[in-house]
Amino acid sequence: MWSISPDGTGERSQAPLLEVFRVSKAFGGLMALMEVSLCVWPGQIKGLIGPNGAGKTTLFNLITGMLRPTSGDIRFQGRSIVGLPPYRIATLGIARTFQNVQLFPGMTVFEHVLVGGHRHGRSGLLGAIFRTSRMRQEEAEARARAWRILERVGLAEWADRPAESLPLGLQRILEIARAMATAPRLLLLDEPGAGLNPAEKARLVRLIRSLHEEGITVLLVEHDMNLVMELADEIAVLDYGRLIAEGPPEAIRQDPRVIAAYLGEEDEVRDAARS
Amino acid sequence: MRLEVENLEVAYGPVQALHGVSLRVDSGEIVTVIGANGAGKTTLLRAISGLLRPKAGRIWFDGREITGWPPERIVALGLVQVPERRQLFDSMSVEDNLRLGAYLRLRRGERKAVEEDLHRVFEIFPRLKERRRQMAGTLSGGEQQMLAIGRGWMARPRVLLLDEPSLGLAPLLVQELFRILRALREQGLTLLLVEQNARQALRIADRAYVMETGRIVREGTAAELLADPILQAAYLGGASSSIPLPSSSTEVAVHARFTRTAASGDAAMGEHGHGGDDASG
Amino acid sequence: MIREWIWAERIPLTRRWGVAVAALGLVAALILMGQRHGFGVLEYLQFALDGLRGGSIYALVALGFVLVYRVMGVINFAQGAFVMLGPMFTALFYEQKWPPDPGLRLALAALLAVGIVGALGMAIERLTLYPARRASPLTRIIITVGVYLTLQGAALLLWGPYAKVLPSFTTLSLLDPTFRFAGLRVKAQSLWIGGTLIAALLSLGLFFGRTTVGKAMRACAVNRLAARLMGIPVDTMSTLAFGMAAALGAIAGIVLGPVTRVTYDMGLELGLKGFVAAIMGGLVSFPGAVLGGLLLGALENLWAGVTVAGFKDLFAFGILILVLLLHPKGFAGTEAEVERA
Amino acid sequence: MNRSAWLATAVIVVLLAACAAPAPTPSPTPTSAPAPAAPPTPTPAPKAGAPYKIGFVASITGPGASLGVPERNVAQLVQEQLKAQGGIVGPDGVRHEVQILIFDDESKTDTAASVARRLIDQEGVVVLVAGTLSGPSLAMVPIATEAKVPMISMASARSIIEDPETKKTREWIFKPVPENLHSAQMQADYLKAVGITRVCHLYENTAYGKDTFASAQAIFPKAGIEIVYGDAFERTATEFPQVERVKASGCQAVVIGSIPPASALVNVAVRDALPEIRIVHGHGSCSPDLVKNAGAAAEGTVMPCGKILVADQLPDADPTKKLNMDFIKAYQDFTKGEPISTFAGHAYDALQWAIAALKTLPDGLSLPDQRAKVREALESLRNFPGTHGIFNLSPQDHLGFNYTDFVMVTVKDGKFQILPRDQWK
Amino acid sequence: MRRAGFPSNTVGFAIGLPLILAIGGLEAFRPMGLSLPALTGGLLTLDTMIRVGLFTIILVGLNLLMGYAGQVSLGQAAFYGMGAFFSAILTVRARALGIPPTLVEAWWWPWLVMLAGAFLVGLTAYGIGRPILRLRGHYLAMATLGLGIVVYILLRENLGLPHLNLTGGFDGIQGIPRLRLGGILLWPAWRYYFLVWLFAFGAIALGLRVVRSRVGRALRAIHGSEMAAESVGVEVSHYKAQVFGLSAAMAALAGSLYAHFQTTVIPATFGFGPSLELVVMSAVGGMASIWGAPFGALTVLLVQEVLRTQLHRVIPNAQGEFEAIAFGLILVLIMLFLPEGLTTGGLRWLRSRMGLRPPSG
Repeated sequence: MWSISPDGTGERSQAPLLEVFRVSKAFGGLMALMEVSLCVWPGQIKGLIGPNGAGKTTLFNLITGMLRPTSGDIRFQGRSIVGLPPYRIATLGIARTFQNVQLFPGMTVFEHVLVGGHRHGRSGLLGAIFRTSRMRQEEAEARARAWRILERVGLAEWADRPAESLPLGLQRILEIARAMATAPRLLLLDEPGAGLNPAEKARLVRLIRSLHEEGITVLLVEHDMNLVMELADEIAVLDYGRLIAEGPPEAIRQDPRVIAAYLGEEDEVRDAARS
Repeated sequence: MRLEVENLEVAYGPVQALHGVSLRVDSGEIVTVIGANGAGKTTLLRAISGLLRPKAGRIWFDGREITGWPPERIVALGLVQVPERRQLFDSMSVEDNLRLGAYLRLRRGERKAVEEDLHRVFEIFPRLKERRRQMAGTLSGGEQQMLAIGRGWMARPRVLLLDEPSLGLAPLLVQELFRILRALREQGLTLLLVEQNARQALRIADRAYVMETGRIVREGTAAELLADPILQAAYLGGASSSIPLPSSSTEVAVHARFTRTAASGDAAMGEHGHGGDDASG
Repeated sequence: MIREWIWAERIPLTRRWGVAVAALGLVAALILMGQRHGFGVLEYLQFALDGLRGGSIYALVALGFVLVYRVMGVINFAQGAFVMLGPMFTALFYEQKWPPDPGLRLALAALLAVGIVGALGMAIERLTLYPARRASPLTRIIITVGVYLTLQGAALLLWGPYAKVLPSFTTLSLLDPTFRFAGLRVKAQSLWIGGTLIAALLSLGLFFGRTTVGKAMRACAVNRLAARLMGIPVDTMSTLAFGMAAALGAIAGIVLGPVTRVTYDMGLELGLKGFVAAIMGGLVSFPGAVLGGLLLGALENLWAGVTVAGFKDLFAFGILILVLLLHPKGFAGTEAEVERA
Repeated sequence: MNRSAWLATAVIVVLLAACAAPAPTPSPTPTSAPAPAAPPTPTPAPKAGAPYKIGFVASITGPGASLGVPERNVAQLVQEQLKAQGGIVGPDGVRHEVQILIFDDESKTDTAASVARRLIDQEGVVVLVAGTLSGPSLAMVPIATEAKVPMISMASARSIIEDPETKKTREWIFKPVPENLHSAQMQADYLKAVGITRVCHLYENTAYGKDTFASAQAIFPKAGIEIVYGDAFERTATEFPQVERVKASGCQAVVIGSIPPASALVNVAVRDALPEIRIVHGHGSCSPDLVKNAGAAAEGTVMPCGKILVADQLPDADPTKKLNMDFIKAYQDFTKGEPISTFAGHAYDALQWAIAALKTLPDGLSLPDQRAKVREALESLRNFPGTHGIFNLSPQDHLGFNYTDFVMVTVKDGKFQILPRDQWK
Repeated sequence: MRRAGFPSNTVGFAIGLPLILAIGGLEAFRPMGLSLPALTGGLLTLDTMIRVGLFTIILVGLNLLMGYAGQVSLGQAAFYGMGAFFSAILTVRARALGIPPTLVEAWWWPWLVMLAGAFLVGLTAYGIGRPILRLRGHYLAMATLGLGIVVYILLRENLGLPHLNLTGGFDGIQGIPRLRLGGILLWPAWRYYFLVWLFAFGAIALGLRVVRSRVGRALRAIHGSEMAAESVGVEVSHYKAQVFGLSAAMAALAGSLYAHFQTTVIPATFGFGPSLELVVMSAVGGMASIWGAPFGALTVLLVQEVLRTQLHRVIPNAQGEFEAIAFGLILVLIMLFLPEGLTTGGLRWLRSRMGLRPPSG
């Protein structure tokens, strides 16, 4: 069994939800990721940090099937997902948001969440053409589900607005709502706090917390150290496409390699840690 | 020399984005505009640069009214913007990006002066010199931001408008960025800075404006606003500090690390590749 | 956008094999079918050589597409009309009595025609594409289609449906001298065409690579917003680029004139082949477009030589689809630029 | 701006509706037209009957324009001539105005069909002179047939007047245009006379070109001539790799089945590679455009042509000479000096057929009867002189052309010259 | 569903259906000598209205493909032609192909061929669509353009099998039988008109249903961001190929109807020009709207008719040349002033005239 048990995090009773095993990715001659291995355990909020260009988003793209690793394996619930198309991986229960918000222009907030629930439906083109009763029932269920999610994230009053008319903060929330609608086991959030002000960030933190309480596992890329430290129970640090540290937030704060690569001088970090 | 905005109103179709905004920037100042997403900060900068035509209100620069001027005339006066998300010419070399920053000067025939300025930019940003022949799109996030600032600087601006320069930068790079902004001011440049990262911005600014839903709701010196408890709650993220600026003693070390981080260069492809299409949105 | 790119990256290896297999299959088919007719190396070379002439024209037309596409992001269906208008105007002026020296008259006529078509191109851009600069790419394409139809109709009205004749540049008559070497024949006009192509490529390369205006034009293509913020007058640049492309199209038509005959509806066919060449070259690269045009011309002619001529276009468009499926960048498009497509 | 455009359209619509309505009612005014030209009937002045309408459809735009535009010019010319003559006089002495309604089919089949339906259903034309190209003609064939309207096409394909599946003559469709079969027969006679047995055939990849090849395949072997190599080229081609294969095939002559400028370009290419070989064109090349576009390369080439091309060289005894000379003069006067083309001749013949048939109509027939009568009259045209020769129609033959009415023509010093049979060598 | 292009589809049907019925009834009975051309000053004929119906069927498919799924096709006439030739070959040449005459002569045979044609063409398009739709933007446009021309050449060149003479080469196939329903011949034209519009309204209803379904949402999501759509489990390549196939099947169906209407099919009718014309109709009507289909077809055909029949009254002696110029100009003007097409753009204009804010706020 090749799955790694990180030091200092105690015994794990369950199998890991996601295992990334010695994954490398080359773009042409450039190595974006080199032999990266990490695990995400069920019920975790795991942070993934690192300087710009460290390979965080590349790793997300590999996990969700949008890129194919040059070598290595990725397993979700014990099953290899390398080579599966992104939509298959999504139906297995991995949802994500995007660093540059990816909305569907021209569609309303409500419709975004409906599309998010796509995988729960079965009816295809014929169902649509002949309006089968099963299709109508399915549609009603999908709408009800979408409403519940909108109300939960607090976007219900925006339901009929075109998504692109929302402020960026709400757009990020909407992306999460859309991802939630797939009912994922694992949620990958790519810099959800970028461009948000503190009030908006606070709202974001509350939302992620409540998702976590529901049992959704979260893997989080974020530059805002306060946000990561506040949410994550474990942090992995990428630099130069390599995993340079992994562990609980306190350990990461003190890790000299991390400080050198990412955080800055020691006293400042302590300053940040005190908060 | 100063920039003055008077009762500016801007609308996107039927949606009003600015409701009578007034502000001024005096020579040699760093002025920052802070506020939530969608408050109208970017709209304000775009209107000043002539990208958007105001519905009402006036913009004065250097005693001249420039309301409704096309961007090229405004740039020619020395009012230059470094846009949000950098907006580089991704498929062109670093050097060409910088030269195009001086487009109007080159058209005026100031070839020699531009080449000299190019060398000065390379002195300030040695990484850029190393990568002068590389495509701008393949630079790392930090390098791209440096290039964007360098490109804006090549226009020999008198006022530089900066829109969210720290967006998407790792903490270490944010520090480096603000160090450079301060250095620019010391060279006599006037800065109007729009930032999400309010605390950082206020630390280097002289004065500041707070925007909410298209209006200026507060203004004052940076120190006043930093101390304001209401603002602390709304924009500064409580009493906690984010990563503070490095003291001068640590500067050398930081700089060394900045360049090292930036060296991950092309690996950034997956992470930072805002295409030119962003501009059309 | 970057996301577009991530996508296409999924199956690079199979593509490379696909390209290799397709190329090999093509060569094998050409040789096999040529065998049936007992062709030797000389015949193949002659086919290829003749094809290069047509290919040079495709390349010249393709350069115009690339120019407009790079700066404005539009596929310009009106390009074919400019290719037709160039020789039409030239023939019109050449038919005049002045100046009496025919060589001088031809040169003047050609210059004047290129100028007129260039100016017409700029005027058209100002009147049609400029007001629609915020419209979707498809809307803009349809506008260029409308422009094409209008120009073609106007040409028919002004000059009638009959073919016009331009004399060979070398002899100023319908006879064009043929050079022979090593058993191959080359027409003098082919050399004019080839020379024009090289000159056009070089001057475009210099213009975009060395001059400030050229670089600024590229910048408009890469990032319009940033270009405006640098003080580059992007709308003027678009107009200029469109005018340049129109003039380039006119030049292509003029050098082609003596080889074919000039008719009011010659633009569409040349335009379509020009697209294929431009796409083969990746749509954004000038050398790529030239390579695409030459390759298309040579292969197409080889193919027509060994099979039934009716399938010549079948081949050209079959190649187009194959190139797109196997190697959508063409052979010269850079990644960043293809993203814009 | 938009609104005013729509308003203008609306106004036009209303106006047209207003003026369209009274138009069909026959006005009595033409009765007063003086008729000093001694009418054949003893009545002092012919009575005026209802006007006849001829629907005229040509490809004025699109790929067929170089054929369709001269045809359209002829239609306008004939309309003027008819107006000047004050219409036509029926067998019962009643004078009828003739209107020629000219429409463009854009060289498109759909447009042709649509226009034909409009002319038949709405305008109530008695006869259609329709179709420059074979495609649009074929699209109009079923419409004319179903509506029982006689139609005279100006295109050359055999399938227009004869159903290719059943080989039956189409009841309602006629054409005065000689076919490639006729051309091929003439070519075969010529080739045989000069002792050639092995030929290459190059044809343009269009309906016309393919038909020349099919005709040659049908005719040549009977005359002992072998087609050793036949291939098509695109009309828009600038290179002709086929020439290499002509060279390799060792044929003694090249037959070109195409229309200028394409035929001229092939001519040049063949002449260039094989300076000595004999080149024979089809009748599609019978146009000054051949010489204009091929220059010296056209010298010495031969082709079977309609008489109109060399009308001035015809012996005075030829019954078509005067007709052709008159027509050419009228055409050039009308178009201010445009050179005559054989296609103009086809249009002229087609319209003369229609007019001749209309002249047989007694006054007072219903429209369907008029149409049926015109069809019968067309079928019984005998010894009818036209621009291309003498036509003898019958229920089996809706063309009635004898290939010997073609004249063999050669290019000498840039001019077309008759090449009489005794000079074939 | 809340903002599906047209404010109310009920309004569309409530106005459209009776209008179409009234026109058909008028032409069928010609009460008091009135007819459609007489009432419209000669602008509209039944022939035109049948063509509008045929194009509506194609355009609904094309709008689903281009306006909703965001995939441009410049080769749609190829599928139109495939349907037309499939019907033509299997009705006219069926006997020569060895199909028993009893089958061929049965009244339902052409209907069977029509359905089979639509199904097979749809299936083929799905197969072609899988690889081709990986391309996007201008590249996809060019690939479909190439596809259209390749199909056209194959039709023109007898599918490369000259000895079989299946498609009849340049001249195409003549003598396609009229359709009959049991013992009723669907001719004269007004009967066929009702049949065509029955299919056209069927197509519109189908289009509306697809748009408002889970599939339609997925298509629009693909239009917006393929990556995001795939990230929530939308099988992008499958849906794109599926809508491509659907649009092709609809075009093929229209092609079959065309063949039995015109009774002659000629390859040139299905070349590159007609493909472009379809895109123009789609854009003029409004791509992102199912109702744009009939409006686009009607507008373009009507403009052509007006130019053909009326232009010479404004400009004396104006003929084909002027028509071509005017059509080009009108096209440019429509695209300049109503770039979203007549339905979407027109509604927006109406709303702004009435002082209403667009729902997007």
